[in-house]
Amino acid sequence: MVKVKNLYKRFGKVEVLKGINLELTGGKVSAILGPNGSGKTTLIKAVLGLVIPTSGEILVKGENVRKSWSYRKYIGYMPQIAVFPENLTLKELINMLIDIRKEGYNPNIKEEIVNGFKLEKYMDKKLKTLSGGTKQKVSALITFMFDPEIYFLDEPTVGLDPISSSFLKDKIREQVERGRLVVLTSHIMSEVEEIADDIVFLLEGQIYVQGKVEEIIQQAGERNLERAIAKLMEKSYNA
Amino acid sequence: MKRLFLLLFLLYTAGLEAKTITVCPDCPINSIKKALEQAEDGDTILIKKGLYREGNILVKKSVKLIGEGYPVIDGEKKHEVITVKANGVLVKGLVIQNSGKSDIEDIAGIKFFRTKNCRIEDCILKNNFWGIYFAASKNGIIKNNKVIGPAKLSYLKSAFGTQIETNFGNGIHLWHCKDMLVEGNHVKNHRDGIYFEFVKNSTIINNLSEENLRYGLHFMFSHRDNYINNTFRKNGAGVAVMYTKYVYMANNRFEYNWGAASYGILLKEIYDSYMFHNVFYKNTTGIFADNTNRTIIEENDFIENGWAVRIWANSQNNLFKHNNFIANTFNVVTNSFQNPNTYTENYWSDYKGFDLNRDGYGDVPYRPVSLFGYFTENYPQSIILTRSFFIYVLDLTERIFPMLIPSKLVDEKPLMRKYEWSK
Amino acid sequence: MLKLLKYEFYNMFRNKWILFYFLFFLILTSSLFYFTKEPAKVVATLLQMVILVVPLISLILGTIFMYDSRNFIELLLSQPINRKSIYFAKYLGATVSLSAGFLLGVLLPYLFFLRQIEGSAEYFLYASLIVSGVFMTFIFTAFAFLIATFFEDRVKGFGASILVWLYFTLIYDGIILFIIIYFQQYPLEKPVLVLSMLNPVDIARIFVILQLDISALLGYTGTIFKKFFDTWLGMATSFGVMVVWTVLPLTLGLWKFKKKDF
Amino acid sequence: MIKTQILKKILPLLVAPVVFLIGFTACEKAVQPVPINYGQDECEYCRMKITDPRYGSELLLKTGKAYKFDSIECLAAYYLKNKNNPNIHSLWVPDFLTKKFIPAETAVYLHSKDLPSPMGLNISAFKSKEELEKVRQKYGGEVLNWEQVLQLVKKEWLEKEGQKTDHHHHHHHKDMNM
Repeated sequence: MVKVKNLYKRFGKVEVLKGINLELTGGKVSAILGPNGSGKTTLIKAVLGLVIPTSGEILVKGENVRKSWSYRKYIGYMPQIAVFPENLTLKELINMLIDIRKEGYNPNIKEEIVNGFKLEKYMDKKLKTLSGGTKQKVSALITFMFDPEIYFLDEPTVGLDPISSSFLKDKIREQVERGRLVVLTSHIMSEVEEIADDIVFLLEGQIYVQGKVEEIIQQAGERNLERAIAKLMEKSYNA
Repeated sequence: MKRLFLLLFLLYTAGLEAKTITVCPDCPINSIKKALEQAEDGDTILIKKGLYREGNILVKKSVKLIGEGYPVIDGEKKHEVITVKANGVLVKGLVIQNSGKSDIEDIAGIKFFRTKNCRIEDCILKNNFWGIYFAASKNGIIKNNKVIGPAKLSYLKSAFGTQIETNFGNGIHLWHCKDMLVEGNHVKNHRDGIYFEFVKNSTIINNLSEENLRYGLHFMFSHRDNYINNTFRKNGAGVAVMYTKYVYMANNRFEYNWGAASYGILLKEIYDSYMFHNVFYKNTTGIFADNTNRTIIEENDFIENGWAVRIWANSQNNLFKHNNFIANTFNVVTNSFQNPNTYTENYWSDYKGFDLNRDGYGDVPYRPVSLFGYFTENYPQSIILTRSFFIYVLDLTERIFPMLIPSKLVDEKPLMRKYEWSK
Repeated sequence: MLKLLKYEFYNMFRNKWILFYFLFFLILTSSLFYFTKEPAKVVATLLQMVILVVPLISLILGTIFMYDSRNFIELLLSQPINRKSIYFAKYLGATVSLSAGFLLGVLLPYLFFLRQIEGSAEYFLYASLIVSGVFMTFIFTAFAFLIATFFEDRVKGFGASILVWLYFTLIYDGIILFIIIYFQQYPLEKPVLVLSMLNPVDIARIFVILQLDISALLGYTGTIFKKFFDTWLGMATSFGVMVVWTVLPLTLGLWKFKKKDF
Repeated sequence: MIKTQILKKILPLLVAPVVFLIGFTACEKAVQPVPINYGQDECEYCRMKITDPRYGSELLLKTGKAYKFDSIECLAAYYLKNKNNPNIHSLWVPDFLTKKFIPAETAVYLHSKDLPSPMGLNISAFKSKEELEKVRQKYGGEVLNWEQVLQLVKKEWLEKEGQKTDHHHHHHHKDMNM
């Protein structure tokens, strides 16, 4: 569903992405991992069109993303930190997004998530009054309610209580079973291990290791993903 | 008793000699010209109500032309209506209208040429090229006339960049005269309301001169004249006095001379003069002094003018004392770093100092000149920056760190209260 | 875009800054009318607000709005909307709200006091003050958006805003004065006219002043300006310049916005 | 370092209007007399409004700047006081009959006490001797060239101005015999 060909991105003097080639297909949760500054977020933002690549090509469902914006109707994006217009109410925000997006909006999913996160009581509250966790829930809601084919989730469970966190993870798995593609980043390796199928490990703007979760743990000869990743990173530091 | 007899006798004989000739449209003598032919020196020509169209009426005898019920003498826009070339002529109670107009000649409603002891009283002059015109005359009196010309101020409004009619004459025009009295007249819609050129020892009193195209009062080379209790209002350019010595101006009002290049009064090359108890109200410039010297300006009011006083550095040894400067945009501007004049004991409404010792004078000197004022005087185009933030900053900087403004241009004893002079 | 704009307005009209801005003009204008019943005098004072406060507030609030909504813009950008729509919606949301704050603040007291006015109601004068103020808002909000798009760093952004403000309200006129003094032996009537016509703040200032009493003080120079404004060409030119100063920073900002990485 | 960078960016903004101005003046047409706005323009010398088209005169600088005068005597006086200015380009006076500008040096002048000019020196300009004679038949007076006009103004005005510090000297304009 998402194809990245020879992608380069430079911010001023710093080259953040150095020739990324990647193909992600539906029915899987792919986790993009890597140390800080390795280019995870930049890669996701490039696919979303938030960052404009220096060179290379990105195809989403066969459509080149450069100069196009309509392909984003296939994508749901949950940013790391959710910030909303502070003077709108939650209801207005939802209506606004439905207004401008329409396509794929599924009221059933919306209901399900509103109930799951217990968001009903915030509907008429101004967004600036919401707590960080609640904002995160809102962010998930507006991502899932459009039932997109591709999900980009940047640290989706940060700030969520265990109940909400499990609920969200269930939802993620549910999407994958429906053949959707979920791309996520996370610092919680146990979480990645729990829900991800594939891992793309980025290092200094390049793909260092890529593969299934179990394979990577096996290759590293470690007990779990966290240790496997730690080993990978250590190796790279010494290299 | 003896004296009384003598007087009666004299009156009787005078009555015998001086006859009265009556003119009216239906009388045997139905024209003024005919009457003049029959008249002798000292006679009275009584003109009854009616319309008289006689071309140019030339008066060469010492007669009295007296109108009854305001007869109308009409020049049919072709002629000078009345020309007087004799001494001791009295003209009274006439309407004189529609003189001719010329590009090169000064055609007047009534012109006195080389006369002595002539008077014009209670006449109405309408639509004449020049109104009342005295040339090379002495001891004349112009009193209680109404002189209304054809020059409307509104001509000026559309004047810019297009050719407009500017060929108008003056209302009361005196040229090379001496010992004259201009009293109680009302002049309107001429080029200059009252104009003096080479007129000496004369007095202008109690006149109203308004809405004239150029100046309400204009005089040049006219020494030792008095201007008292006149009002000059809404004239295109205000009042201009030039090249003259020993001018006495008191109790006049200069008001609403509010146009792009208007003055309350323009003083150009004026020497040893005195301005006292005048009021300058709502003029673009109150006094504009160019090369004015040894003149005393005392106890005048400058109220709500654009510039109260514009004084150029070639004006020296003048004294400004006990004047009230109230709510003017600029109080004093000058084009120099020097200050050859004296400002003392004036009241400045925007003075912000205190009077701690309660002597009636502010404790710190007042500086009436702003830096922007200096710029506008030297580089007139800079006026376009009026109300610009830049100008506020500039003036503020100059007040804190004075550099350009003449440091001696100060009123050392600014009054704390308005100076009260009785009107 | 219109849908987006609708919610921008929802958001903006509840913004406390906009409310303060409106109240500021409302209270100021009301008290001016309370003390003098002459619209011309009120306009003379408000003019200073229009050429100083309106640009400054438009710049500052414009940059604040843009910086504050950065993350939300990110969210919007991940939706199927093009960048142009987002930029315009944001711009119009900010600029129309600010204009409305100014316009209502200045207009309501005028209408309220209209019956008590002494002398001329000065409709045209008041209208030109309001139009000038609205233009100032459009122009300087466009600059604010341009600046906020160009500079990632807030501090730099505010610095640039202040600089733009100083340039148009202060430095530019300083340059004009310098030119008038330095080139005094040249026929400067036209150049000074053209130079002033290139600065929107000067256009607004001169245009309003020419209709006030003090225009008589502008003398010969003022007459030239007055004559210029009296022609259709003059009106069209000054209007055109205002539009250009709105469109120029707006397009430049949009151009940068389209290429910007979030 | 940062300061010079900022300066580099701001400098064009500061210079732009000046450069623009120079470009503007460079494109200006050849130097020629500017029409006088009668009733509006002010005399550069005597500060009076210019109202009479028979006498409105002009001095042009090489830069194209025009100084306007309400009378020929004012133009002459201004010129006498400023003739060292290397920027002076030309002097123009109006032909008395057609009111069109002619160069001051080539005009012929009538000095007649019965043809008063705005500032009292009674000087009128004509484009040719024939034209002048037409008017002189009516008013009389003497014929002058430009040099003589300058001499007259110098004698009648400028030399007497120098005496202003003298308190009681006799006034300097000859009165007509009465």
